[in-house]
Amino acid sequence: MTASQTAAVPLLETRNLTIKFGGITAADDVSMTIEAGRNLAIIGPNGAGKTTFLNICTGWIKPKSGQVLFEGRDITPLPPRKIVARGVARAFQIPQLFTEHTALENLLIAVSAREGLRNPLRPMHRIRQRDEMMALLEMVNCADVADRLVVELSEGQRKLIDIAVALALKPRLLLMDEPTSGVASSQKHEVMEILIAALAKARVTSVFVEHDMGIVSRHADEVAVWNTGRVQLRGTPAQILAHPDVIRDVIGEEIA
Amino acid sequence: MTVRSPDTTAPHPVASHPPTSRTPASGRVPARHVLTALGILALIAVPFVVPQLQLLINLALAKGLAVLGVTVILRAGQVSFGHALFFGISAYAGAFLISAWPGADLIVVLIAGALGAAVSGLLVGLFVVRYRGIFFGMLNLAFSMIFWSILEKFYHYTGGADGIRLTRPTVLGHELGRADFELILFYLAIALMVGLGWFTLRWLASPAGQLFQTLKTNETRLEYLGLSPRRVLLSGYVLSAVLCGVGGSLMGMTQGVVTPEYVWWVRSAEMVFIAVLGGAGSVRGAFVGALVYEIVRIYASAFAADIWQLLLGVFLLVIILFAPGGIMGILDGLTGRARPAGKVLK
Amino acid sequence: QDKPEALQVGMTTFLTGSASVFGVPARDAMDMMVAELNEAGGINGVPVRMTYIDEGAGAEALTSEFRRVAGQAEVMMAGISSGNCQTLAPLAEDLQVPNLMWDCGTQRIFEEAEYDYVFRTQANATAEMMAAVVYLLQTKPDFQTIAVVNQDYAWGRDSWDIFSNALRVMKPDVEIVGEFFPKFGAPDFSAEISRLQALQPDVILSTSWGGDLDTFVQQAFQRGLMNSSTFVLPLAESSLQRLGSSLPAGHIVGARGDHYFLHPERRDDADFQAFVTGFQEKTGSIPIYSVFHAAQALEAMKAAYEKAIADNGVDWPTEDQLLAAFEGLEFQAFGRPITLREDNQGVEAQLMGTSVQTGDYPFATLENIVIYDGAQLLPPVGEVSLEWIGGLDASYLDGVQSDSFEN
Amino acid sequence: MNLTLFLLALFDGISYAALIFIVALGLTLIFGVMRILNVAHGSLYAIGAYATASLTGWMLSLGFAPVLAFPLMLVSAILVGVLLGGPIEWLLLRRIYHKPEVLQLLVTFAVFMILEDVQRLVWGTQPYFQASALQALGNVTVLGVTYTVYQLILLPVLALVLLLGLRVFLRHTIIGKLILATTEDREAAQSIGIDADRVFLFTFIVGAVLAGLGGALASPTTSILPGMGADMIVLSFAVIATAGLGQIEGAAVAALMIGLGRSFAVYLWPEVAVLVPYLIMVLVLLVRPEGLFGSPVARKI
Amino acid sequence: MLEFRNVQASIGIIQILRHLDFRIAPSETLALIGRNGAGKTTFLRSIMGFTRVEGEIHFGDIRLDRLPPPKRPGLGIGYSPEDRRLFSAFTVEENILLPAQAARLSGAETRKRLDRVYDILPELREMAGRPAGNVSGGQGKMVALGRALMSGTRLVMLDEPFQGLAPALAQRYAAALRALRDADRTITLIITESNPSLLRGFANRTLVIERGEITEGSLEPERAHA
Ligand SMILES: Nc1ncnc2c1ncn2[C@@H]1O[C@H](COP(=O)(O)OP(=O)(O)OP(=O)(O)O)[C@@H](O)[C@H]1O
Ligand SMILES: Nc1ncnc2c1ncn2[C@@H]1O[C@H](COP(=O)(O)OP(=O)(O)OP(=O)(O)O)[C@@H](O)[C@H]1O
Ligand SMILES: [Mg+2]
Ligand SMILES: [Mg+2]
Repeated sequence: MTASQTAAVPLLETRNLTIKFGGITAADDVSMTIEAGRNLAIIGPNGAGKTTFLNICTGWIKPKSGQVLFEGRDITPLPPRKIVARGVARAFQIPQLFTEHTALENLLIAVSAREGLRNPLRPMHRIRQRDEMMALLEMVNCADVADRLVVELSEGQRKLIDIAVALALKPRLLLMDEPTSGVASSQKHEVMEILIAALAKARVTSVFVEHDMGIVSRHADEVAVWNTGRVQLRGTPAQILAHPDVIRDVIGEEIA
Repeated sequence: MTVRSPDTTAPHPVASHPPTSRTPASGRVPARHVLTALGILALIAVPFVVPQLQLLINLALAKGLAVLGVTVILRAGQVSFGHALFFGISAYAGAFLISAWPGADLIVVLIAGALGAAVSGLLVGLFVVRYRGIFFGMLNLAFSMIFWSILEKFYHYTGGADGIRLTRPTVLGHELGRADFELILFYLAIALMVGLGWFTLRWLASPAGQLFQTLKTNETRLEYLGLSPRRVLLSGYVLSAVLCGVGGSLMGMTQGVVTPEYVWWVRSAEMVFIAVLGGAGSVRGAFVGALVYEIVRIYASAFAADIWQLLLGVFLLVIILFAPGGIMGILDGLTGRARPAGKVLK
Repeated sequence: QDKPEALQVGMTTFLTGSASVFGVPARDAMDMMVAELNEAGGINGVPVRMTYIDEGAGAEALTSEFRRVAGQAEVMMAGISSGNCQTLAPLAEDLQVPNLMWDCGTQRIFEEAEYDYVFRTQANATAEMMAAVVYLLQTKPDFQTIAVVNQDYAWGRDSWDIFSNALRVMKPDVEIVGEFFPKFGAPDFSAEISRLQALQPDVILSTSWGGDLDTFVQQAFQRGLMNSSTFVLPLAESSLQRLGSSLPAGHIVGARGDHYFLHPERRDDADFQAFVTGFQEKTGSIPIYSVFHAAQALEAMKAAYEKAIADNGVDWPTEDQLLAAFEGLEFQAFGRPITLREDNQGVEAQLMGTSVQTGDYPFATLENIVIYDGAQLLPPVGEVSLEWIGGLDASYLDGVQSDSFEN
Repeated sequence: MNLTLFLLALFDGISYAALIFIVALGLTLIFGVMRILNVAHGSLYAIGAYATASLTGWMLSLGFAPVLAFPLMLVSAILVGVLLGGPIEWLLLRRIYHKPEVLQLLVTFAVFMILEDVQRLVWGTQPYFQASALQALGNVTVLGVTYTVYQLILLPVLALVLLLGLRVFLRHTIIGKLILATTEDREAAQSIGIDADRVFLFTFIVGAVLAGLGGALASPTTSILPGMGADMIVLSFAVIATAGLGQIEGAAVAALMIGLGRSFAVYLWPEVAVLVPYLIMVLVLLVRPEGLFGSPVARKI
Repeated sequence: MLEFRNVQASIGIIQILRHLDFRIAPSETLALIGRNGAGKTTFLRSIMGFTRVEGEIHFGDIRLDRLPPPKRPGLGIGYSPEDRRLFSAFTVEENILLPAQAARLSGAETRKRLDRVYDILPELREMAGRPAGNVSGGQGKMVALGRALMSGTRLVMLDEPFQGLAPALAQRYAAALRALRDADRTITLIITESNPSLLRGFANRTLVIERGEITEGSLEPERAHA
């Protein structure tokens, strides 16, 4: 694949996605393109349809109409696992972890799934990637709880590990749903800093939903604003965060 | 829209018994390995030391293999009330083989049984892996009861409730008398226990086995790791069917007869019962549980024939209420390998 | 051989599960009889010690217990369920322990293999069904249609096979209008009864027993089915007392042998009366066929020991001497005498009768009793039942020896 | 099959369905609220039947009229619920709610084993039969076939009353709502002031009363003997799984399907009558994986 | 109002709260801050009775630690858990009403409290009829908050109530809660929050929890860190 082609085809593209739940429109003609190598932040009021957008992009929910293209190919009908196999990973608003495994095991399992390790006689604990996974835990500030069962961890710790699991899949596109909510403010900037740097290094494109405008302004290359299922605005953080509608609906006068 | 499987909705997933063998790679041999080796040696000595227990232990080991199958499924957080199905299918496969080909070899009978279990495990599995929780349990029950009814109904072929006699198979071409044959079966059972038990332990600790065990806690994440939860469940399901099947074949040859009782639901429930008694999810526990269960049951039914069920029930209650880790939990407690208490929650 | 301190006997019987309706009374009777026997000095001075094994505890427990007990016992008695007999008979043969099949009915065992250590001290399914067919054809020769309601397991199926095949050769014009095999332990026969009411068969056969039979008869009675059809109930002797007034007059009742607490030939005998009263006092119920079968097994054992002792002039027989004594053994409990054929199958008379409510008892008793000689009800030694039946015809009916009694 | 036979099969199916529905109702209530598959339900059913037969027999021996058998059914059911159901929940189940579900299930299995032997110790092995309640109501003849009023009319009507009653209770009373809330999340329920322990105790007792009532109502139509509970429990499991978890209306429909399926099989294809419950269950779950009335679970991501 | 006397809590062998010894006066608003896993949630759960504690917890003149958990909301304690814990079988409004029904409040009182909830959280009114199982993450937080306000007449405990809320909304709610506290001086609020900026000018007392131990602190701890 040449450089010009990569530039021509957006990494992820959605065309006219629409979905309604009962009377609520959660996606209303959403057309988005996400270029490779960028960090896109999605902001918007609660219930605007941000999570729904991620759900559709990863095949968890099928849109009523519209299409999702990943690297130019239609992935709309695919189940999440097939989409994941193509290089999309996701961290969740509510962490999705194997609660009866330790933090480290969660990552080892993820990496086994990625590598398709099938030898029934080789213990997971001895796989090559162990150190790599420990490094990931280190990155999200959770190395100290590597050997604790997830069910014993606090909500914030789980969020961070959930992100690490997604990273363990070495995706090309990483979708994160409120990566820092529930993470203590003393930690979140540091974690995001390292995370974004690591993503840049590995050339991972990221889309993250976020309510913390500090994080958005610092780490996003672009911001999209969701409102009642629509993409209301899109632009650079500076433009968007100063927009009066955004200040009114999302950011709030006080902080602005 | 996609639907989440029912089992993962428990608001607070609660850790249960050993999720993984998190044995720290330390230099000295853990007490558990020493005990296991001693236990196996003790079993090997049985025919010479306490020959009257040989049959009992042989049956218990056969059952232990089946319980191991149920244990595997338990590790995925699922309970099957129909695994006796594979126990029975395999035993009947052996019986049909022997009646069609008298004097078939022991190994051939065993392989035929395991194959039968594997194939039926795959077929039934393709269907039941779509379900979780009580649906999974009940569908397994339904399949076993359907098979049970077939065994009872087509009695011209299956011998109905009386079942089919298995004449003694040859062993590597030799026809043996009962005593020799039983001795061979006994050591075969031990060999299978060691071999399959070891394999299962390794499998459970391997990435494939660990993935299988994640079904217990979060299928959404599994899906988002790029895997199909159904396919993952199916792999373990077939393994469990084969384990049950090998147990069934052994049981059939030891008893010399197979009856529909092999697939009756109470037998499936009994397997779950033993699995928990031994220590839910514990590979060694499957065999320890089966041995203890059979011994308790024999002595209860011999010396308190009127109330053996009652005694067994009380025994089970005591274990669950006071030693929820099962017999293995007690043993581990004694050998100081108790889990960090943090893992027993709230 | 020296006399042992005690004669150890192991007996398998249902102590749990639904078949315990047979197993528990049999055990109670056995305890009673053994106590009497021991009081009277046992067998040649050796007291009998019983060990019971629960057939309801499952196949593994049963086989391992059987082996354990067989290791110490001189004689085993197994068992009630045909399935268990199929398992235990070859096991006893291998273990070389004499085993008396005291209650199980399957005809297959001696037809499919030869045994040196296994004997059956009662009849088998073939004899029992043949007696029922013959009695039906003799008392109700003109019926046109029949339906069957049997339990859905081997006994229900096998017995219907024998019955229907025999009917086909002896009365080919009979039409089978309905075959129902509700599941074993079914709690409700309403649908079958409605269907039968719509079908109106002349005769309804049911070889069910225990609670299944009770429920079926009660429900049929309540819904008037017993007024329109004649029931043939070859095992109903064991349910008479419980059915009470629900079994009206005019239906055919059998007893798996000549077992009846008012046995017309035996009821005036002192031993018989003592036994029946003793049993009633002990358990509150009249003795049923499994009780009589237990008595037969005990008598057979006693007779064999005594014969072996007498024949060989010893204090106590060796195992070989005992086995030899069983060959062609004749013994009697509370029915007619029984002999063991050369294939070790017992030849036992069969008693059939018609129900009647006399008012003497709060339940139905029998009238028009016929006792059939056992020998002709069985295929000759070496023949398989169904093939033998296939070769019969209506003339067979006349050849069966029988004695009739009014009640 | 002509119209007459069709109607006959229909009547039989309905009356049978009514009985299994009543038993399954208690099971599904307990399962729905407590997430416990109560294997001992079968024993409670059997004991309800035994108790009714004994009490009725005793009452008749004192010379009372047979219609008094009906109140005695209720008495037996309540005795079963309070004297057995209560202690089972209170002494055993309460201690293991935080443990894995399979342990809870096995506790009830252990209780089942214990109660099976207790029944035999108390009532012996001989079948009991006590049909005076059924005889008291007499027969009706429909299309030339005689039915008992008890089975044709009383049982279906009672089943309907229970169905509607329980539905209204759960959906439209405050206690019902609190029960439903506890069902979903025990701890969250406690955090808003619901006494989950009481709710569970109450539910279990009600479920046990329903089991006992099922047995009491079945007692005049069946012989009561050891092992009757084991058969009933498998059947009711099939009903509630077909229905969808904790679905009361679903249980009614599933019971009807199984009852009708069985009675039509008796007319059309008697060989499969035994298989009917399982076949129906497999077919239903094939088409609707959550059971007839089960609903997909709420979103969680 | 609320007093801790040498309270310790451990789950299994891991000790999570150590030597808690302090009082909260009525009308105080307490902010509890700390890193992830410091023990904030465990602290609130111990007041609700979901974590077993040693030591004494007094609420007014009642020994709270001796009271069975379901009796505690009846004292006027409302709790909004971090992970929402809504009842998905009910609608949003039914979820909010449940605490009142569990406490068997009169119709009028229920109405009054419901109105108060809707005044503070007007967005809930629009969602009232929707199944609680389907609302978005942030909306779920609002419902949990509303539900806590229903029973919380004396003590309201909110575990990260603004987590996942759009800042505009969070500010509004913070203001509304401030107003509530100002209007009703008998009410005590305890809020855990990992984003202390929202609590500025709101909490009149701040506790910092670190490895299960509590120290008085200020609302600017992360400045020191940065
Ligand atoms: N069930 C449990 N078993 C064992 N340890 C637990 C359990 N629950 C919590 N812990 C431990 O207790 C400590 C405190 O947890 P808690 O949830 O109270 O933290 P928190 O301050 O609320 O964190 P967060 O801001 O991430 O929500 C953590 O280290 C956690 O690992
Ligand atoms: N499975 C579903 N069924 C019904 N309604 C749904 C479902 N999923 C989402 N919704 C509704 O669609 C709307 C958008 O939800 P979504 O979760 O996408 O919001 P969000 O922007 O992520 O909000 P938040 O910031 O609070 O997480 C909400 O009103 C929600 O209630
Ligand atoms: Mg969201
Ligand atoms: Mg917390």
